[in-house]
Parts: sequence; structure tokens; C-alpha cells
Amino acid sequence: MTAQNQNRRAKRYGMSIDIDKCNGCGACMMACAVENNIPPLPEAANDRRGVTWIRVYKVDNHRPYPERRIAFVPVLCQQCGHDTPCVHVCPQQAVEVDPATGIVGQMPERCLGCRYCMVACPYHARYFNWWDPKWPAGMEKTLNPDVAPRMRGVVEKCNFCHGRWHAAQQKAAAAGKSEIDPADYVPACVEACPTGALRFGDLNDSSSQVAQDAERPESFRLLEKLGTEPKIHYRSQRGWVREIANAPRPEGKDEARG
Amino acid sequence: MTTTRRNLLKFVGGGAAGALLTPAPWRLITDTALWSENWPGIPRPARGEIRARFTHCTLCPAGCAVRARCVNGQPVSLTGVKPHPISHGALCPWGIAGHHLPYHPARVRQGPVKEALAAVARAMDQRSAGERVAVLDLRPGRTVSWTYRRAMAAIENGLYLAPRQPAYSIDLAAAETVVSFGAPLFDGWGTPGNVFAARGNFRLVQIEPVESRTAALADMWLPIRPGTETAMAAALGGETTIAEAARLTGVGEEAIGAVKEAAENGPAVVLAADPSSPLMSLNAKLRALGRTVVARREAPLPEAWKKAAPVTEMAAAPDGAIRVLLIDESLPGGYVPWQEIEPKLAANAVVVVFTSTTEGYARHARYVLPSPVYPEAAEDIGPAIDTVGEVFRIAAPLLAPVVPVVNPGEFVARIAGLPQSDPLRERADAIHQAGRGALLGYADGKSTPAKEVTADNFWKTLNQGGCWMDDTGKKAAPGKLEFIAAGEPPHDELPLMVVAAGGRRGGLAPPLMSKLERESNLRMAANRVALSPADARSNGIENGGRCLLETACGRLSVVATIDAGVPAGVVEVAAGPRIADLCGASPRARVVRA
Amino acid sequence: MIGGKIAFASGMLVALAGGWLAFPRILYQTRLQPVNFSHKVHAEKAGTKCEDCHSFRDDGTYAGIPTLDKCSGCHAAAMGTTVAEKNFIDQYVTPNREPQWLSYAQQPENVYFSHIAHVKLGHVKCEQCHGNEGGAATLRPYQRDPISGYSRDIWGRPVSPIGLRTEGGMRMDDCVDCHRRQGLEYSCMGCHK
Amino acid sequence: MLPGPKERMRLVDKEFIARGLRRSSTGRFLLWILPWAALLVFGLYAAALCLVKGLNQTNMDNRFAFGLWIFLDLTVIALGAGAFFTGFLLYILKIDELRAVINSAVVIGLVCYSGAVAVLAVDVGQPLRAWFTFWYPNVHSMLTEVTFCITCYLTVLFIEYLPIVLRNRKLREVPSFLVFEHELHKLIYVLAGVGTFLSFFHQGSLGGLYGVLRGRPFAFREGLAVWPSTFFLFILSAAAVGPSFILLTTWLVEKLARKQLVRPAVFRRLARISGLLLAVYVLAKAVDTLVWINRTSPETGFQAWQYYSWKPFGTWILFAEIVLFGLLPALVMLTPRLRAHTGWLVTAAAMACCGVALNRFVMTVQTLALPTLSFDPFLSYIPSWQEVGTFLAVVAYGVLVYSFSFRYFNLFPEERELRLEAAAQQEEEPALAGRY
Repeated sequence: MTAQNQNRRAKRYGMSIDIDKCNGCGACMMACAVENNIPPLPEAANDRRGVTWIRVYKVDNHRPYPERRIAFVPVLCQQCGHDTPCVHVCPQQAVEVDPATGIVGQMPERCLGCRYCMVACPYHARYFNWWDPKWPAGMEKTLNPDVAPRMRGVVEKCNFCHGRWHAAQQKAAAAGKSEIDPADYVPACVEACPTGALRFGDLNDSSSQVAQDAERPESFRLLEKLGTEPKIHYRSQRGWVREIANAPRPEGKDEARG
Repeated sequence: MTTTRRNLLKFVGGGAAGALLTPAPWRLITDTALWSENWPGIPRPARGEIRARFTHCTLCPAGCAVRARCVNGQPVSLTGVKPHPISHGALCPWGIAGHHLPYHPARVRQGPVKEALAAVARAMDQRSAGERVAVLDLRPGRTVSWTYRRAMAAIENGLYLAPRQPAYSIDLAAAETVVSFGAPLFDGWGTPGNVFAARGNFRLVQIEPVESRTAALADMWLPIRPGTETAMAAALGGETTIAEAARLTGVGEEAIGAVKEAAENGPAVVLAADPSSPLMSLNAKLRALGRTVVARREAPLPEAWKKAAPVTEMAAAPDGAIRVLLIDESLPGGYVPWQEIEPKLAANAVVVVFTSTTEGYARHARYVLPSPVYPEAAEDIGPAIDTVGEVFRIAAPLLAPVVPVVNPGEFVARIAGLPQSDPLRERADAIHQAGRGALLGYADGKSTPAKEVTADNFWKTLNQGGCWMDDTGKKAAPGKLEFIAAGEPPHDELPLMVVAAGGRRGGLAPPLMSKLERESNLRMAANRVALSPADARSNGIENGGRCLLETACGRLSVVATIDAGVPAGVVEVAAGPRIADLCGASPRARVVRA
Repeated sequence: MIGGKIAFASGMLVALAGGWLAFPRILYQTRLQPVNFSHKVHAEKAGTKCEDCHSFRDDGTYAGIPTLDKCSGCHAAAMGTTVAEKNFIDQYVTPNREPQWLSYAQQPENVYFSHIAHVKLGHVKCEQCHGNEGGAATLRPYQRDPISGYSRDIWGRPVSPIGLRTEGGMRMDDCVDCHRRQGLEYSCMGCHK
Repeated sequence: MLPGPKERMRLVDKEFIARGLRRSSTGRFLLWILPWAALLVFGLYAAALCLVKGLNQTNMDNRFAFGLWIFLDLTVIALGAGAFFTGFLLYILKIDELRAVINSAVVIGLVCYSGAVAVLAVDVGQPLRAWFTFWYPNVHSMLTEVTFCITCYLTVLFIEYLPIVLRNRKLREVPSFLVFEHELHKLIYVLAGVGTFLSFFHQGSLGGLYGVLRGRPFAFREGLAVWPSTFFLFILSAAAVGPSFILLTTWLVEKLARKQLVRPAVFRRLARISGLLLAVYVLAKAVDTLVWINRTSPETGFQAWQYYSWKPFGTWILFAEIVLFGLLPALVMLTPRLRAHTGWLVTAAAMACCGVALNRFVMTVQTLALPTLSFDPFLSYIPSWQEVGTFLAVVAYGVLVYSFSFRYFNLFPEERELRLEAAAQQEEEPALAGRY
């Protein structure tokens, strides 16, 4: 980081997600893969071996048709703010919480692929590169220069489009500022969401949209009781949707898609 | 003997000990670790100047405005254009990865161009009187469509075929109640940005058997018994009693009553999955014509183009008469099932298809010619179903075709002997001469009246990112709406009703769709069908198991997904050319274990 | 017994010599720059400054080594009489072929280095990291570690001080040191991408 | 005339076998080695596939990020604990009887630990970077603790193994070896001490590995300072089954070699120690479980009962772990009358070992199978043949190392005396040569 600490207030970037607006189109997942140089995986990959930094889950209220209702829940790295499970398990400091942004960073070039962090993460938001990255011939021309492709055998995850953060920093620097303009730093998924279900901002800035969303009564966080202070705030007017924040209930076992 | 051997060992031992005191081993360990950072096979993204370029998406008729982030001119990511008044900066998942399409591994990469030309020419002069030369245009309403119509007018017995275009467009912004009979409003219908922008103002009633993405976000979802939409429409139109409808559709009376009341009160609009379904006639009863259902308007045309062949529907074409059929499948559109086309072909018909995918007509045509794909082709996009007023936008190519392609428009113009020209430019000039409307530039988001711009700047702006719009508030009622009464599904023994899942289908899908289909279970892959647990059980099908989808027209090997959200008696499919060919007009099927 | 000790000692000596003297030289593969370019001449005769050729783009991104058109701006035809320039004109300018410069300072793919942030916000002088490249009369050979594939300037301390350049601070340790010294943040994600 | 190659091999083989020990003929030994060698080769091939083509060769995935291998590592390291614990009892607590099995224990320990480390090297996605853990260690990570301790202890084991090797009849002809061995032997107490310390730590941190997972309430435990309760439970359980495993293996070798190797008293002593510790462990485990069910788990929002309503992991697994394979063997080994019967002893020991294996299974596999998010499915996982192959390679490697050690080194110091006594008792009838 290049700007002085003193003239920069620490940020706490977070996201608010309005589940009642998400139609599960998947634009966020596509934009994420495009932005972060994530290749389409070989045929052998399934939903348990895929790499989807943000993954939209289809959830339902476990009632029989026609009372059954569905909702779509985008799950990305929840950027836990308090004893972040993945950080202190990593044996070689490949995971860190950036004090300046509150973003949980994963260092592919430091990672040795022990996958302990994936075991530690209750949100399954961390993904292992089971294959070397391979793009269809010619498609590597479309890679994003602000993000380095990862190699096989390392763990990766959402970092709020850190490439965009770097770019915003650079833009600010070009203008002689050390503070970035919030409008310049928006993750790809948020930018791509056609329904405006996703919002991004600094939770430390009480005037920001996300900070206010987080205060809403219908707002909740996944597995809040674990005490890891995630920075992704979901909200829904539907009671049964807010239930998903809690621990699983075995009677909820039923055929999920796929 | 032993001593020397022992000394040798000692020497080696000393060497090992010594080596550890040098940087060599440690440096080598470090370097191998560094090597693993960029070992063979990991591509390096090109660095260079980053610029924004603009175009329009041609993957569906919505034609959303696109802002492409380009490195050294090569697009690396696509986003919407916020100031665009129709698409409001939204893109669908297919559009977001559209710039990957040129590199799709399954793309059609070469074809017998010369042979095709020769064969067409031969067939044209050998054909007997009454035998037709036809163009099938899957995406009518484009400028190139007019080229086809002119070409077919120039050729004797020319025939311009196209799937029926609705003569109306829907003004969502004017509606307070939207009654949708399975129209995928939030998942592929119209222009995504426009729909979501209007979403705040209308109350959505979704009437369909499966809880689709649209139904999930609807204010009211009526899980109707499959195939009873007409009964529901009748009740809403006041032809039958609500009780009767409730009995047939399996929807509660009060629910139907509430919908009926809301529909009658407010400015309402009725939508159907198929724009030309008779269900749309309900709009007349709801006094929606001229208010929410308005006349569809196309941008002005050059006078010279008026001499054009009429639009004919496939059904209206004479049987066994088409000697030459040229199919423009370069853009995915309303796929006409092959079994509707086949009977129209003459004995030794020459079928040429311009396409990028092997999934569609390439399976049937004799000559498959590679067409440019988005964003390689210079195209324009006709008005979408939810576009009110006239609009003209150009999909300027973002990169040169990566494979040798044939431009369908030029091909057809050539065989018809039309004079060489640039139809898009002619159209643009015609629009500019009309002097109406305004030109919106995306780079600066400024809108200027068309008459204040020179013809050249008009053309330049359209190509560098801009669109022309003329939305004079006056809304005309559409002409007489014609509908095709859906043929009663033959009451064969097939137990399941085929329902198509939403989403954009046909044509190449970006390779990254694997994220939504294989790498998560968000969307149904083309080879999947969804069944209710009950039907799956009764047919002995387990989740993820291979099975056969059988209809009156044939069978297709698919993978079954058991979904508690699908009602018994319904099979949900990912609609596409193969499914269309399979199901055709009779949407009933059976799923059996493979 | 004695023989044994000697054997051991000699083995050790051989290894030490190899590791400290030979290894550092064989480790790197050396390549020459396509053109014998003299920063010195351009700085003194033409009075150009670094940023005249190594310029920033409008959006603040760094353009790096200038492309041919920049050179041909002045060198459309030979300006001097040196053989090097003649070759340059004949081989590159006339056929309009981009010279394949070898960048000493090219950071690894996983590094996001923002020049403008350092120059404009940090007020860092070019020399501070690049050493006195600008004053050099010739381009020194480009040394590359064939295993890691990285330029010698950006990774790994000089393993043996004997007869090797030590200046130039573009290794990760140099970055971290500097950031530490100035009390700047140095979290991984701050520089890595 | 010179002996043929076969003959020469036989001679070489013979001159390495310790004096006064009866070992099977070279031919039979080769016959015994062969299948294991084959298995090893197959296993190495499987491992090579994983290293060259990557971990896509396994059936692990993002949800089952740890699989068979981690389970294996935890188990063998627990069983290998016999090495350090016997050393501890013998050299620190001066329980001299155990001298009879210490060598064997060291070999077993060596086999288990080296095997585990080898598997770990295959298990990581980027083995070339494994050393980062030593260079950029994250001191808060249990895995760092494990890595450090295991590597150190492995070296200790090697040093402990050396004297056994050097005391070989042929090798001791080299004078310097003899000296070296003597020097090493002086160190043995230090080594034992260090080994014990290290072992306590990594056994503990292996337990901590899962105990610290705040995000996995099924595994998460409270504890003292940075150490969750599983830290201590693992130490205890490892110490408890270590002797049992020594007992089990010794008995097995006796059966295979068809000769007595240690005095029955040794068996009983091992059993008593094992039983005692097992009893303590069971008690501690029971208390821990109760605390977890009533406090730890509910506080994280997870009701403990729900873990056991995902079939097949019912409460039976809890019962099996604590009562069936814990309390029961403990009682058997603590009851003198039952202890007298080798049959009971061995059965109990085997059960104890199963118990610890089950505990490690629950900790690793069940933890990952259970859902954490409310919309997670319950997952199952079946290892691929490459994973199983790698696992088998370790087993084969273990058997081979032990077989060679047993054949050429004096693993059981009492063996010779016992044989002489036996010989003395029975009149000059030819003692039957064992399988080895």
C-alpha cells in the first residue's frame, strides 16, 4: 500500500444483499469469473469442485408443492472481522486481514494448498484449484491484467475484487489523492447485478448505504452466533428466508438441485 | 580397496557438508518454489493501454448497451451503460461473458463457402416453375432482415420466412398490474434493465405451474395446473365463472378473484410466454390496447427499400416448394422446429445455414457456413418487445472475426444480385434525414436532437457507442392482433407436460456458463430435465441419473434432476434447438430410465 | 584414518568453492539487449528526462519501455554516426519492427506495482529503485534466473558479492524495507494481486 | 569354485542376522517380502499420479477438503505414540521391564511418523512450497505446531533408530560405528526426554487442529488458554493406545515368527498402563462431551442433537467411541483375571486401537460431512483408488521396514535368552525355525 496511514482512515468494506431482489440470474457469478480470471473448469468438475468466488444458492422453505417457496442467496467470502477462522489456521501466513480495508486476503503464491482454511470456513467460501487453469484456445487474450491467474494446488476466494481496489488506488494517486473515490471501487458482482440486490461500501462510514442497510431490522448475517463478525449483511422481509441465518435443521434434508 | 571406498564416501560426505554451507541448495529450493508461481500452462494476461469501447449486445433482441473494457483494443470485460434509458446499465449473465464467444471451442470454424454458392446458383436456375428460393430469418426486424426481403423481392419466387413478430410492444412503465402467463419476465423476457427499472411500479401476478425465477419474485404466484391457462384467462376475461376456473386450474377462488379485480381496476397488461398466444387477446378485454399494449414501431427506412418481399410464416409456405433455403442462424432467435420446415422443402432442396453453433440447423442443413458471432459482427438490433417508440442501435464489432466467416447478408445480397452497399449506413442516413428523435452518446451520456448532428457524426456516434431514439409520447393502439391458437396437445398416453425453464437459449453459450450450470446448480444445463420427486420415484429415476426424454417426435438422452419445486405431471426442460425439434407442437413427454 | 580426514576436507573444499564462486555465475542466463541504447547520450545530448520517454498514460498507468514510434519520432533517419544507431535504423525503424527490449524491472505477474503512486504521492526518484540506469552509457546485459524465470533485479539477493552489481532496489525485500522505514502499510494484498 | 549369485546372497543375508537368533531361510523371507514390495510399488505409482497430475486424482473436493489421508495421518501418529511413551516410561520413569519392547517400539514409531509425513507431502497442493511453513511460520496455527514437532520428532526417532542399526552384527565391525553407537547411547535419556516433550506437543496440536475450528461447531471445543480440550484428549488417548499397539504388534510378530519374543509379564505391564490411561481418557472424554453438548455447541447456535440426526452418524457412534471401544477395553485390561489371558489382552488392545481410530475418524470425516449452513446438504465421500493406493503404500512400507529390522536387528533383547531357556527345557529337539 502506498498512501500514508495517518492521512487515511481505516476502512471496513462490506456488502449488503437484498435477498428479496435477487432473481438468481447468475450475472454476479459470471462477472466475478470474468473479472478474476477464473477459467471454465473441465467436464469432471461439479458443484463441489467448481471455483465460484460468489455462488448463488437456491434455498427453499422445505414445504411441499404448492406451499413451497424458493429464494436465491448469493454466498461469497463473508470477510469475517473477528477471530477470522481461516486466518489463524493458515500455517504460513498466506491469509491475512488487511488492517486498512478489513478485507480477508488470500495469497496464492504463499499458499501451499493444505486446505486447512477451507476446513475452517463455515461458509464454504474458499475454493481449491483442483486443476491447472486452462482457457479455451484464444480465450486467454480476454484475461484481466489487474488479476494474476492462480496455479493448480492453491486455495483462492473472494477478495472484493482486489484488482479493482488497486486500480482505484492508482487512479487516486494519479489525481494526487491518497483516498480513493468510493465510486471508483465497486466489486464486479455488485456492478453486474441487474436488480440492484447487491450493495457495497465502507461499514465504518455510517452515511454509506451498506452501513444503513446493516442497521435495518430485517437485516441478518449467516451463522452470526459463531461470533466471527461477517461483513456481508443479508436482508429479507420473508420470515422463512431469515431462518437461513441459523444452524441447519435435519428435517430440512431433501433433494437439492443437482 | 575398502579404504579407498571409505575415503570416497568421506569425500562425498564432506562435499555434502560443504554444500550446505553455500547458498546453492537454499537458492535452488527457493527457485523451485518460485517456479511453481508461473510454471508452464499458466497464461500471462496481456498488459497495455486500457480503454473503454461501446457497442450493443446482439445475443437477444433486447440489444442492451455495452461498455467494453479493452486492453490494447481487446475486450477483457463487459458491463452495461448506466445512462442508457432502455437497458439502464444491466446485462444478463450471457451478455456479461459475450466477449468469450469468438473463442468458444465448439464454434463452427470453417465451411464449404464456394460449394454452397455454386450449389445455390445451380439450384436457382435449375428449379422448375413455382419452386421457391427462401430465406429464413430467425431475428426479423434488423436492417439485414430488410436486405433479405429486398433480395427475395429481387429474386423471382423469392420467399422471406420469419417466426411471427408481435405487432405490438409492451409499455411496462404504464402498467400497474402485470398478469403473466408463464412469461419469464425476470429471466429473459424483454430488456432486463427496463423490466427491473419498471419493477417498482407494477404488481406482478405470475401464473405458471413451476415456481420460476419470475414466480419467486412475483407479488403473487398462482401455481396453476399445467395446460389450464386458457381456463384461467377465460375467468379473468369474465367468460366463465371464477368457481369454474378454480375447479379447472386448481387455484383458489379468492386468489383468482383478487387478480381479476386488480386487472380490471388498474392499467394492466397480460403477458404470455409465447407473444402470439391467444392469451394475449385478454388485453383487449382489459382495455390495455393503446395504454400498455401499443403499436410496435420501427425506425425509418430508405425509400428504396420499400420494394421488399412480405413476411411469410413457415406454416404459410407452400409444401414441397422450397428449392433453396438460406437460414440465418447467426444470431439466436425464434428457432423454428425442423419438422415444420422439412415438409416445405422440395425433393432435392439446397439448405444453407449461417451459424456459429452445431446444435441448431447445422444438424439438418447440407451446407453449414461459419457466421460471425457477437462481438465480431456489425449488426443492428430491432426493437425489443418492451421497447416503446422507435430506436436504432448498432452493434459495432469489438474485434475482427477470429475465424474465416461468411456474412449472411452479403451472401444473400450477392445471390440476389443486389448492388454492393452498406445497408446499415443507408439506414442511418435515412433516419438522420427523417430529422426526428435524438442521438444519445454513451461516452458522455449526452443526448442531442438528431437534426443538430451532421450525417457523418450521426453515423460516427452510432458506431462509437450511441443510439438513436424517438419516443414521442403519443402511443398508438396496435393493429389487429392475430394469434395462433395453440393446437390442443394430442391426448396421447404421454404423462408429462413439458415446461421450458427461463433464460436465453439457442446459439453458443459462453464457456463460463459452466459456473452456473456445472460448477453450481443455479441453472439447468441444456442436457438436464427437472422432475417432481413423485414422478421420479414412479419411474425409478434418481437424482443426477441418465434417462431418456421421449415425445411423439423422438427421444433424447438427458440427465434427470429431482426438484421438489416441480409439480407432478410436469417435466421442466432447458429449452433449446434439440428440445424444440423434439417437442415441437406437442409439448407432452415421458421420461424413462436409460 | 588420516587419509579419511583429507578426503573429507577436500570434499568440503570443492563444494564450498563451487557453491560460492561458480554457482552464482552459472545460476543466471545472460542475454543482450536488442539495441545498444545509451541513456547517457540521450540524457546529455538530447537533454531528455526519464519521463519524456518512460511516460504515464492519461489514466495514470505507466507506459513502461517506449514503443518504436516514440524512437522514430526523432530517429526517422540517423541523427548520429554511431554503428549502433545505424543498425537500429536499419533493423527496426525502417522495417518498423518493435525491438524486443528485455525489462530488467519487470515485476512478477502477481505484483501490482503502481509507478504513479510512488512518483506522485511518494515522491520517489527513479534512481532510488532503478539505480543509475539513466546515466549509463550502455545497456548492461539482462540476467534471468532460468528456474524462476524472473529478472535478476527483482528477485533474490546477490548470492555472492564478488564482482556483481548490488545496487538497484526492486526486490520484494527492498519494497518491504522501504515501506517499513517510512511507516507505510505493507500488507500482502497492498502490493500483490 | 565360487558360489553362485543365489548362494552369495544367502551368505550375505546370513552374516547380517544377529548371532543366536533363528531367522527363516532367505528364500522364505523373500517370499514374504515380495507381495508387500509389489503393494509398495503400486502405491508409489498412485502417489506419483497425485503429485504429477494434481489432487484432481483424488475424490476430495471443496467441501471434503480433508479426506482419507488426514484421517490416516492422525490415526497412525496416535498409534505410533507407543514409541515416545514407552521411551518415557522406560528412561524417565525407569520401568525396566519395557526394555524388552523399546526397540520394536522405536521402529514402529519411526514407521508411523515417516509414513504420515510422506502422505502429508502428497496431500498438499504445492509440495514445492512445503518449506514455507518453516520460513514464514504462523505461530497461531496448530498446523505449524504439528509440522514443527513432527519433523523434529522424526529426526529424534531416526537418531534413536541408529543405535539399533549400528548394533547389527556386520555393521559393528566398523570401529567408528561402534564408537558412534556408544556415544549415541549416552544420549538416549536426553533423546527420550526431548522426544516425549515434542510428542506431547504434536499429539496435542493434532487434537487442536480440529478443536480450534470455531467455524465447525461439531469439532470446536473450549479449553485452557490457546489449547482446546481436544488438545489434551488427544495426548491422553495417544498415550493410552500407544502401549496397546506395541502389545498388539509384538503379539502379532510372535505369532508370525512362531516364537516367544518377550516375557508374558511385559504384556501384562503394557496392558495395565494402557488400561489405566484409557480409563482416565474415557472419563475425560465423557466430561468433555457433556460440556460440549450442554454449553459449547449451543452457544454457537448449534444444538448438539442435530449432529446425530444425519444418518448414518447416529448417537451410536458416540456410544461406540466412548463405551464400546473405550470403557470396555479399559476394564478388561484393568481386571487382573482377564489380563492373565493373552486372548483377552489382545482383544482389548485391538479394541482400544479401534477406539482411537474411530475418534480420529469422527474428528476428521464426520466434521466435514456435517452441514454448517442451513441450506447445506449432508455430504458423503468415497476415496479414489489413488488415495487408497497411497494409503496402502504406507502400510506396505511399514511392514517392509519392520520386517527387515526384525530380521537383521535385535528388536527384542530378551529373544535370545528366551530361546536358550526354551531350548534348555525341552531336550535336544531341533527348535523349529520361524517363518522369518
